Amino acid sequence: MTTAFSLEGITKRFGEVTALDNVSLTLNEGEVLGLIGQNGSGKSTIMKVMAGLHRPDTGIIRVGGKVVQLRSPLEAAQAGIGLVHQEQSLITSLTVAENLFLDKPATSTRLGVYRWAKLRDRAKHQLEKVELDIDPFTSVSELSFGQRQMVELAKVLSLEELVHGHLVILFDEPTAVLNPPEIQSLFSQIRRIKHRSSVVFVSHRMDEILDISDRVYVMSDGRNVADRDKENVNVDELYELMVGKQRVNREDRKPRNAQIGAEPALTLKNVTVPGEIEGISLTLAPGEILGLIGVQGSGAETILRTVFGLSDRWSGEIDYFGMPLNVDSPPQAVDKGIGYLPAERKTEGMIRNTTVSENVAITYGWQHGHGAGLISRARERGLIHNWVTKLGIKTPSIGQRIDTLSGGNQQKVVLSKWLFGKTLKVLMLDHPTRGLDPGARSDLFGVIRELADQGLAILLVGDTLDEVLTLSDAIIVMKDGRVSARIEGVQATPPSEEELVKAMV
Amino acid sequence: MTKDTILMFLRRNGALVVLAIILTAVSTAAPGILRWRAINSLLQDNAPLLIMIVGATLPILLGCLDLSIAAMASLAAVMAAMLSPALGSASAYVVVAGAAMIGGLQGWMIGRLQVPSFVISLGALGIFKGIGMYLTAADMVGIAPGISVYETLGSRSFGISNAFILVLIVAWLFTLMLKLSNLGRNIYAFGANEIAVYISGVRRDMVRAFAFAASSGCAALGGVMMISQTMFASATVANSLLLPALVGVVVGGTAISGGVGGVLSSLIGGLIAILIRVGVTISGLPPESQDVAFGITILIAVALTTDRAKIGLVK
Amino acid sequence: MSNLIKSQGPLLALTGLVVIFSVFSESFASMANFAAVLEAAAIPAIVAIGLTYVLMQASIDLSVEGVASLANIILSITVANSVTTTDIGLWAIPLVLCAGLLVGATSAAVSIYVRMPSLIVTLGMWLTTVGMAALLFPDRLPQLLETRITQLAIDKQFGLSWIVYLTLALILVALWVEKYTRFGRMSRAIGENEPVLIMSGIKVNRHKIAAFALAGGCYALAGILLGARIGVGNTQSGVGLLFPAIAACVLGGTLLSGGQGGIRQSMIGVLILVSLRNGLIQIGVDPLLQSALEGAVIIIAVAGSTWHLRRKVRVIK
Amino acid sequence: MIFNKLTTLGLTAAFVAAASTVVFAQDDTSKKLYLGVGNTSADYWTQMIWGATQVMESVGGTVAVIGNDFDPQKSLQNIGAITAPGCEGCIFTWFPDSPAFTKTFVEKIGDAGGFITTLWNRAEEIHPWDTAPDAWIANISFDGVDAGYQNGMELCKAMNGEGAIVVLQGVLDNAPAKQRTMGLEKAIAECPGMTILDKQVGSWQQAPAQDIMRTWLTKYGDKIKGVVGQNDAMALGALAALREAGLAGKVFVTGTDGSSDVVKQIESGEILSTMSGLNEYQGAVAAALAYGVRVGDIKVADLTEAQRDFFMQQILITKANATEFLARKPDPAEYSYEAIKADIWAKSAGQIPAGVN
Repeated sequence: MTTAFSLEGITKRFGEVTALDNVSLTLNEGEVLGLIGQNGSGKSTIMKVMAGLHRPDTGIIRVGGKVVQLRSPLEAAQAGIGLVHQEQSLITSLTVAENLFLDKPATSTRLGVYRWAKLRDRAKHQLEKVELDIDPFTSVSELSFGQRQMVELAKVLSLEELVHGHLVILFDEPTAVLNPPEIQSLFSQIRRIKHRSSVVFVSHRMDEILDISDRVYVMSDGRNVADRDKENVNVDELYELMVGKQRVNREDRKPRNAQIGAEPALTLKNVTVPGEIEGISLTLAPGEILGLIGVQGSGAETILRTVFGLSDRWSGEIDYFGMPLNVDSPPQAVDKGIGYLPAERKTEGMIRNTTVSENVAITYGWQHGHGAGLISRARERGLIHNWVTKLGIKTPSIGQRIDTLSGGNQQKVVLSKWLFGKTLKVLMLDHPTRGLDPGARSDLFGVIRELADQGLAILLVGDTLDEVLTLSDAIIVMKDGRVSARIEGVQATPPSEEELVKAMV
Repeated sequence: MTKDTILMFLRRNGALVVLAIILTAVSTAAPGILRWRAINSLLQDNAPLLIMIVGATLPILLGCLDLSIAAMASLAAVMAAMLSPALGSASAYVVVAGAAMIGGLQGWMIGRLQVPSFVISLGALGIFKGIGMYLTAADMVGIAPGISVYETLGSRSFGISNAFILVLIVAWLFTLMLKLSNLGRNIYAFGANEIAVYISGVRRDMVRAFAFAASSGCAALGGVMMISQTMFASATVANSLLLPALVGVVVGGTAISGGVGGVLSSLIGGLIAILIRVGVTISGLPPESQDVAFGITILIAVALTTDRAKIGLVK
Repeated sequence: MSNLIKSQGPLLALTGLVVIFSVFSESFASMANFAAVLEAAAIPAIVAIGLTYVLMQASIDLSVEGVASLANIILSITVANSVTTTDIGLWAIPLVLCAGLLVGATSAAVSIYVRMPSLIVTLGMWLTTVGMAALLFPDRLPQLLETRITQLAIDKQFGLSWIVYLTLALILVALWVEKYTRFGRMSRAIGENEPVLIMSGIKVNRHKIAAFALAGGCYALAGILLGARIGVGNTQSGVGLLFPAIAACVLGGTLLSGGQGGIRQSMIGVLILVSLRNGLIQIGVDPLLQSALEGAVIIIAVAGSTWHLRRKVRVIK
Repeated sequence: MIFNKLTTLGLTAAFVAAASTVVFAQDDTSKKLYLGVGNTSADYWTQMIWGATQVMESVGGTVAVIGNDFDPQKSLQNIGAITAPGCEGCIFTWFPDSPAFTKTFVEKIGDAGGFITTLWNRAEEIHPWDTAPDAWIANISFDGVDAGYQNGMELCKAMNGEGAIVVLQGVLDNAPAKQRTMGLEKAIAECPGMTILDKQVGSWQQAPAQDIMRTWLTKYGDKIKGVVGQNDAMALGALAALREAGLAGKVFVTGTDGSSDVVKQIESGEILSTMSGLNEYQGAVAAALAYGVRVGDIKVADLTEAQRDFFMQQILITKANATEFLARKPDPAEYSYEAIKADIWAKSAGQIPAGVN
């Protein structure tokens, strides 16, 4: 086996934080390397160094044995290195074709002028590779979520034609927003391109890593702590190296003794949002955790957003503790005691450029104030400290800017906003563990269960089957905007994962 | 103090440092400027501008812009003068309250119609100007003599211009509001991420309505202060104040994109801009080059007062 | 129908205005008046073209009036004129255009490299260029004696001056640039999502400088054409160009938040504003109330044409 | 960080350098006239400034010209800047950009112990003898009513007393705009065959006036027999639109200001008339009054109301005197302080009557 790509002794510092500490990594031709690690362990940084987005402070990068400088993504692309982004990186106002070649040397323009016909042909070819049957001149804004992810992949795969040598394709948590069939389709793509590319694949999900990788590379605190061939992998050992403690899932699965209230807190009758959900009916009682699951676009999130007053047009009836719920906007929902943790943390959850404490206190801070709209930062501070400790939020101080925290800690801050008040009765969680590492995830699970035990009604849209199975008292499976199955007594008699998947797809 | 803490201080308080530098420069050139009477007279003259700067800060903290403030100040001046014979002192209060309501309506409409503040307030600018013109038939309106509010605003207490004292009081109230109230917290957060704040259950239409009510109310107050000096109002009396007001806010270090800055910084920014104007005028430069000097100095001042660490993408 | 409203709101607003004015005024819908509208729209349209690229990139440029006035003065003292002895003939045109490009590029460079918002940089540039125009102004109003320039306004082909034809040509070029060049395509993309473009290795700063430089060139051209029209060099000649131009872009749907709109939309915006001014005179509205009506129409037209975009989860600013 | 540091240092250095190089003559305040003008780039202003400069230079003084761009706020700031460091006995000749601010300006200069003569704008209710009377020496204007009237009558004559006219107004709340409209109305009262078809605001500017004129031509066509441009720029705008329609010289146009462009068109017959004030003379008299009072040659207490608030003479320029007007060259000797002081009110057109401001 020949080495396609290697990092030797890479160190990268951001201010006083050492993100990568003397990391070395080799990638063989035709190999899929699974990269795992907790949030903040340096996975994303290493990917960005490889993709030319960050320049290392020290260390050598070799491509095909030659030392190279990767000063920009463009240079990385010319060296045959492409990154499939974790966050979507498509420009929605441009066409699919333009997006495909956005980060490539300008072969479809001459002196800055587009040659549209040539662009179309080239784009068509790339889209065929990922079996996406759309007009290359469609604007990305018209595409569905899944389609966009495929365009993202095609964008990187178009390096195949561009670069003659061997390719290195980097996937930074590509599955975080995909549903199981889409993941399978992605994996088949990866297997297809293996013959002439090396792949680095980052995921939080151990099962996926084990499924697709030839070798597993574990990061912790900016260092490489393990490098194992797939055959020699000991899952428990990897978890231990990664999270520093034994795998927690077993304990999580321990059935919860739920105290579910008799009167429903929330009742939906025949709720319809045109084009998204149709005729949804469900009930949720205090103390209950109701899990909603479905593939992307199944409408589970829409239910939450409708209850929270975010849907622009909807019909049907929602009762709240026996009274009709007339909610047209989030402030009204919050007044009634409903909270919502959005899936899009960066755009909808956290308030960027502000401190942890302001993020926690934004909604309910006034409840701890002096009255008459005056707030008491002193009183808030004590309470915020409590939550920071309780949820294990890793932050130097509560005056820290939220942007500087890792994703998991940001999510915990956003969650504590809802726990901060005294009047919350219903909490809706939309993909609460998206992008969280196993440690943070199990912390969060504990908190959610505790909240339910205290009598909060919780409506949860889960990221994975495992998560929904672990937490929920009852599960509603969504498919194409309708309820396709409702399973009660999940804690006592858990349904099989196969059963759920069947209802989903 | 270590070098780092000094640099940190400079960055945090860029506006104050620049104010000190410019004050030093101007007073070196013309020592007379440091006399209390001179300072007082500058503050009195510029009180209308300063109060508008204070008010204009709030929409900018949200990331919005209120282009209607100058037209509102003119309209308020006209209305106050027209109402003064009938209402006496009450005319000032009625006008300021009315302006705050209209401003609130503007802010509320931005959310309801979902039309950017730039457009709404540009439209409002035209509407206020037209109404002012129509009411006065493009004529001047004198204010009825002997009305206590206007006389008070035009005079001094403890040797300080009452109008400037009012500016300080309003700025101080807004600063307290921004620091201590839930509304203030919401205003800063709104500027940082409107959607997240909305999903956190904040009444964004009310926050916006308040900010615009404050800016319109302050503008009207500026108009009232202006006529308490001039004793005459016309439909264009304050129209030229829009750009100086925005310049003042920005020189103070408040980011146009929202979420960063404060009322006191804006006030300092306003003073910087005024002192630059003074410096340029007394510098003895020919009149043709004064605008160039003013423009370039303002740019340098902004470059120094902007805390870039807090601003993401610069547009 | 609803689709039509969604995609063509500003166009419908324009049509609505034209219909209303045609009903209430006999003379509005005449060939001569349409020609008058086009003549009045020509120079604002040129300014709006330059501004559109800047706005698409989510920046703003306030230096319009200063640059146009400066261009007008430079032109009037370098061609044959009644005051100075300099006469470089038509070379004055490239000279003036270059001055505009340079001012625009300077604004952009300061904004990018000193990291200051374009709003404030161009505000400073506005003051500075106004001052430079005053500096360059000779003692007396220079009259343009270069007939090849003044003929642009006077010479008529099919009832329209060369200024209108020049503007139409420029619009076509601008439309082509918008659709077929990397600069044009990237401009809107920069407004939508600048970080991604930077990550993709697009030279965003170059496109920004290009947009501001082109905008400066457009304002300079407007200054030249103003000179052709008024026949003198006047330091106040650019006054009144800025707000109508921004309003026109916004009316057409070029949002200040960037990533939206385009040349076609901005041109419709210009036509809406100019027809409105013309129509209000035609139907004899009290001049005192004209600005109020204009203001109301701006709000209503933008609200109406973006009504379908209303979403609860939407940043408005 | 580094950047901030460097620029802070750099700017400090620059300011200190600038501050130390600018030398401020704190000598005889009577020798420096602060002349506040709209701008410096129009015939009227350069002529007025020239007149004031002749007077000051004849006594060995200087003129500091301050351009305010017609912005009263800028005026206020500039006056504040001049008076702030101390200005006992400073002399000013100022154009108050808006009549609403005249009172503030003169009181301010009075407070500072200075003297001021104002040009053009004052509010109807205030006069030099009742507002800061020791500081505000005089207000010198041109009779806008007369300008409007004479141009109107000239138009009436040219149209043989019959026909419709359109009016391009200046910025509506400016006194000259209102006065010129009043004068025109007076002319119409004497010439009832002349009727106003439409009035629009051209804001004193050429390009908007051209657009409005074009619109009028489509609306009224050949009904328009005459155009009143309330200043020369708007008259030129109207003329440009008329040229486009091939109507130049057929429709009569009047202006006001006496700018050389318009006078040349009068010579060629495309414009009917314009009114020119004695602009150099206005500047000279304003400067001489301010200086004279300052040095004690003139006692404010001795002046009558008619000597403190008066119109300067103006001349109507028509084809008959256009060539002569263009050829005139003011003689500096006639504008020395001594020459002006000898008979300050020689060219006064009388006290400003009530009701025109």
